[in-house]
Amino acid sequence: MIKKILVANRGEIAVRVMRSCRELGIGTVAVFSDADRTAMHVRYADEAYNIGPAPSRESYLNIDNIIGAAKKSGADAIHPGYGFLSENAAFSRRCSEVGIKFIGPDAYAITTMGDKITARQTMIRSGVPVVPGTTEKLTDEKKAVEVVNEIGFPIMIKASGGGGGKGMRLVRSMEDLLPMLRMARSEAMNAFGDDAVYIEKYIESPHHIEFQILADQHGNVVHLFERECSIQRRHQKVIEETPSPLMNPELRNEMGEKAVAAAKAVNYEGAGTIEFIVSDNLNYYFLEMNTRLQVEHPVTERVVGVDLVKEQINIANGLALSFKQEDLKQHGHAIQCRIYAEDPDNNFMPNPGIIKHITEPLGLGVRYDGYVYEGYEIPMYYDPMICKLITWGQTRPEAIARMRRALYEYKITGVITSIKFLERIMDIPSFIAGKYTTHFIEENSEKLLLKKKCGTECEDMAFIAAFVNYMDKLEKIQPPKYTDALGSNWKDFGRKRNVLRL
Amino acid sequence: MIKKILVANRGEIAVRVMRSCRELGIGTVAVFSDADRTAMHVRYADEAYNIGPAPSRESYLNIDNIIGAAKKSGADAIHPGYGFLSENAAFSRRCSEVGIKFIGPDAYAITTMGDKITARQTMIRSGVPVVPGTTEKLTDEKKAVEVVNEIGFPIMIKASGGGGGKGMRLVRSMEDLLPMLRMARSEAMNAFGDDAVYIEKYIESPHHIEFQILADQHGNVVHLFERECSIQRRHQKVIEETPSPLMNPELRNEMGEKAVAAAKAVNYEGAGTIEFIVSDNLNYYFLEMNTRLQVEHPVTERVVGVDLVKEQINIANGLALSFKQEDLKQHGHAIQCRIYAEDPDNNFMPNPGIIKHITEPLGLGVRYDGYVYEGYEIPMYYDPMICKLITWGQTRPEAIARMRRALYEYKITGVITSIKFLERIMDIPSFIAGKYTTHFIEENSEKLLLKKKCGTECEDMAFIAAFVNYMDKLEKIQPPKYTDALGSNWKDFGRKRNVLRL
Amino acid sequence: MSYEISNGNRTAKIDLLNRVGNKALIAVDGHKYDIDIVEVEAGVYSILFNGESYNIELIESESSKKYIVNTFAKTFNIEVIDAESKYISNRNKGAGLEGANQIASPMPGKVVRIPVSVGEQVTAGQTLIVVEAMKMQSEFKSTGDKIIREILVKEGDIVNAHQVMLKLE
Amino acid sequence: MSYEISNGNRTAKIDLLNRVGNKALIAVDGHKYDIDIVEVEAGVYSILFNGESYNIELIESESSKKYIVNTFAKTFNIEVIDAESKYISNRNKGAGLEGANQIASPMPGKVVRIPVSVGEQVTAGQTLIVVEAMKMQSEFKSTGDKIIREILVKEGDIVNAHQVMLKLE
Repeated sequence: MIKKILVANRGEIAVRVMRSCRELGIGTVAVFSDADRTAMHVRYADEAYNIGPAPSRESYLNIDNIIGAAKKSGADAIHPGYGFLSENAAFSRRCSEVGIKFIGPDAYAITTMGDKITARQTMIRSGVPVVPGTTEKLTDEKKAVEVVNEIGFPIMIKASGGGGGKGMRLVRSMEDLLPMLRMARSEAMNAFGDDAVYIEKYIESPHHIEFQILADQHGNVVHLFERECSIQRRHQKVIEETPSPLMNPELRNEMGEKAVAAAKAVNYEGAGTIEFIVSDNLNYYFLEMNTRLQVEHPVTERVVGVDLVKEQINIANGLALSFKQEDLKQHGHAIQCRIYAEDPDNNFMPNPGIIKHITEPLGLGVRYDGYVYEGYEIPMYYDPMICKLITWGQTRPEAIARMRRALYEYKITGVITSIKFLERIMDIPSFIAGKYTTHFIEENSEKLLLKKKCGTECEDMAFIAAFVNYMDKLEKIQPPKYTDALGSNWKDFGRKRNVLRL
Repeated sequence: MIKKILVANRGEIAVRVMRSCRELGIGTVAVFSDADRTAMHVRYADEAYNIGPAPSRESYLNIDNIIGAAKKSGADAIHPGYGFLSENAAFSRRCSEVGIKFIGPDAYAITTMGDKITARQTMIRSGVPVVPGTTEKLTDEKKAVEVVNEIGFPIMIKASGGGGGKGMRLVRSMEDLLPMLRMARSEAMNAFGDDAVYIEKYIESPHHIEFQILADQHGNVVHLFERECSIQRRHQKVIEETPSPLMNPELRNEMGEKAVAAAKAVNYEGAGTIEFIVSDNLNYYFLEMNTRLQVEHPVTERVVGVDLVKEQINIANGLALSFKQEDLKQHGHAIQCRIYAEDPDNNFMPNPGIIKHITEPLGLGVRYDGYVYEGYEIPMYYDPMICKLITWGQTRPEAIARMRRALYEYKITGVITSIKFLERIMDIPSFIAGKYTTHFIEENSEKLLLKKKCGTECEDMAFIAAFVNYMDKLEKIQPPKYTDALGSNWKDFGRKRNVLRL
Repeated sequence: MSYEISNGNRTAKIDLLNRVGNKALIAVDGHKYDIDIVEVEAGVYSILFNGESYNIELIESESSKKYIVNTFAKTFNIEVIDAESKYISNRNKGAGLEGANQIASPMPGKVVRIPVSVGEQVTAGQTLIVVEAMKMQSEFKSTGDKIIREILVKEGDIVNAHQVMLKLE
Repeated sequence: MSYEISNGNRTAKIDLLNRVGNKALIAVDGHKYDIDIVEVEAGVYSILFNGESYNIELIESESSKKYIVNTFAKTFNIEVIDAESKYISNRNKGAGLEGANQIASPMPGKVVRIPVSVGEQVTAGQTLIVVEAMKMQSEFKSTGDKIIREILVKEGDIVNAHQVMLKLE
């Protein structure tokens, strides 16, 4: 059985994984770059090892250094979290070669699902519907025209080698097809070192709905229902929820079965996600499989009542799943907001910096998965996500009301965050009605920039606070006394009870 | 419908009530004593009014001042929280007289259940089992001897007018009866201004199990299952959980039905709790009814999925309960620890003071209901409870493991707390086995004082940290420069990015 | 003690008329506020006015006179204006806008590209410098037809928030 | 720089041998520790030693030399001993125990009862003063047969933590 796990990640996901390890009585090993000595995952872990300089490719993406730390610490397993090396087949293989259990699927599953065209072919063979389009890498422009003639416009050109919007082009007419195709291929080559692209029918009002699956080493595969992830900005998910407002029980069963089939097609092991694109009239198509834990996994955990990281570890230990499909039920509704250190009013420019003050939202039905603390400096080298904020309610309206409440009481200063942007989403009628597609943010961009009103009195209070603070600072310019200076190493707690005697 | 609620309380319960108000879109009014200007409930509320000096009887127990604040703010309802005026019949009546909705039962229910002997008589009439003993106030010593001859030793003498251990005596033999009776009556007179006592059979290995009920204004009453509250110290609950490890489905149904009958007997309205004493062989007896929300309500909220404060407000609004008994189910297991500002290694001496640093436990399955923040001074005038910490798990072992994890990551300095004492409880075999009675803490007192081992290396690290801090302080004794002095109003965030220019 | 205070859109006259403990009487553009104000945490103020409870968070920005102020509803950039600020402000008016002729990064980051050189003539909208932070690249463009006067950083440099990277004329 | 440091049960010699940035070489009773130490929050230290990650929280107690130190497993009362401390300690040894002849409240509270008066002869176990905090009353008793020398507070007074309330002899 696994006794010590190295978490090959940082930030909130590293802390989240370590929490489950601790609950299982498993030792935890953190790795950190030079920029992360003071990061919470280093403080939280039982052990911690430096794995290199700040840039990711020299530390969190450096397989040799991570394996080195694992050996040094005697860890018998590695949890990759998400991002970084979590979908890196070479890393999974390397772990296996050195006798350290990689908590996730083997290199075969990662590779198969990592290449979009191979994944599409595999899904077609397994009876999972895919978006109409090419099933092979497009190199021939004539072939492209043929495919488009068959499936009709609009179509989407996508890079075979990766995602994130790179190498993607929406084409609505024949005259744009070839120029767009060439641009997409050149962009794909720059981004992924591979100019292979493929063409898919473009779904006009798409919903992004994904299914969580768990697969053990004994061939048991279950799904843990869907997550609705259509609220996206630049192909990055912003808000996720479960159940999906679009879903019905029949469709859920059917898509769940297809998700299980997709996982079985690659002899999957561990936790994974099958992403589907769903049209307004409830046609669904396989989009891709993420062969790792997802950022949005907590909404599933809350509604289904399963700790997905514990399940990953149990599976890695060779245990059979402790539940069957029919044992799993959805209870209530959960919503997750991702909070980023970015400025929504300034084109979402990232905003690293020092956390001066933080008040976490707490209480009934609120889960806060974060990693920053007062005085912590968010480094500029990594992802700007500060935390995941999850609320649960008996009903969707209750979960929304609770999210509004949680966002209200979440205070963080020092860095600019997306909190107020998320608050505005909670007030948009189509979100409240649960009628939205992946175009939601685009379609509501004006409303999402409208700020709440702060009347003259509210504005005056802001003036007054700044003014009073300024006056107090002026008064303190006089050089402080000897004892005060000594005390300045400690926070000023308003009243000094203990006179320092030296 | 209620639009604005005044919360006639302070601390974590005031914040907890306001959270649900905010989710319902209801305005919140805080009241505060002179000692509480900086308390979180004042900061959290939409409005806040001072109601008098620090001592409770001049502020939080001052009915006139509270009603005055309610009128000034235009609040149309008052939530009393727990403690303070929550079980004060005069307050409930006064609210009703001035046309402000008291969120809780009417004066009749509070009075009937508040007097223990009247409550016993009412329960007997409603077919709810009570502990064998007197059904009338004892003033005649001969009557006492008669009753004891009938029910047999051991017996417990209790004060009719109140609880908290005052006026309580355990008697095991006839020769002690009369002396003990006289002492109990004199103590009851001092504590409650009433020397009425009663005698009950003493249950040797008692379990304290209570049922949460909800009753609307239309005669609908449901129970939300049990809470096990046997882990007590000096008659104060320390740890609560649900389901009770002692319970079985038949007993649960039966006791639930009796709890509903008890509430119906006083035309109850709102949330209430029927406390039972249960013997090892599963005989159960009515102990008392708490006509208010309980500190331990969150374990029920988590396992049953109901926001009890919202239900209280809905009931106060005259709404019918939105669920029936058969709609309610228990999902998983929840445990609550109460964290007190007290020193478990020094006879639990209370320890008010300034919170210097706090790291709340967070993540999956953890609810933290607190009110203190960094820099906040816990006043010496009120209850030492800092927060309620609740964990949930699919199973009881998971909930315990999660509580252990949460207590591990909960760091609070500046005041001494009971965190480490609670950690030790999580390791006691009889707690882990779920086999415990109200004598648990007494029986395990030695183990509960045993500290975890901190070997030489761990001890040396403690030395080193103190030493390094001391050396750093010595270095800073030199009077700081002009600009540093100006900056000292702000926390020192390790690196000063902004040079001050004045 | 009378100051001016501005949030960009509005400049108000502010006077501290009285202050004893938490209680203060402050006039904003002549409107008197009888308030109870406490700094409950470093940089966080609780204000009670007419029963209303306000939480206001301050972050000092470029100088000790400039604040980012969070109210529940809105975030403001507020500046306290004293004699010195007025002098600087007047001088800048005479000399043309100081801010428009320099490029500063609003956040810490790494300079990844400087596609211009000193003395070069640039046009409005032309990219002058690219800074990367948190896996995102931000391009800073010229606001008009100008000449690069000075380049204060080089590719690969780490810059702090508000650090001036380029000067134009 | 060599000091003594004590946690009540054990007194150790402690030396800072080297310190550059986060890295320090410190000897405790001659045992050398090559550590990485950072104050991550005010009063909270993260120490890495041999890969192990320690979180240590300090609270200054009665003086700048005395700390309450929380490790994961245990809480210590630690005192840094310098020449001055040694002098005081030696002087007190000569004069009898200073601590035993005065009563200080460990926590802030309100004096509710003082059942003794100056000059009174008291016996071991006799209640000298009762302090209330957080709805709980704590009785402070005499540790031996003594005489009340001085009473520094009166009933109804609010006392701070560690404030001396009564002196005996």
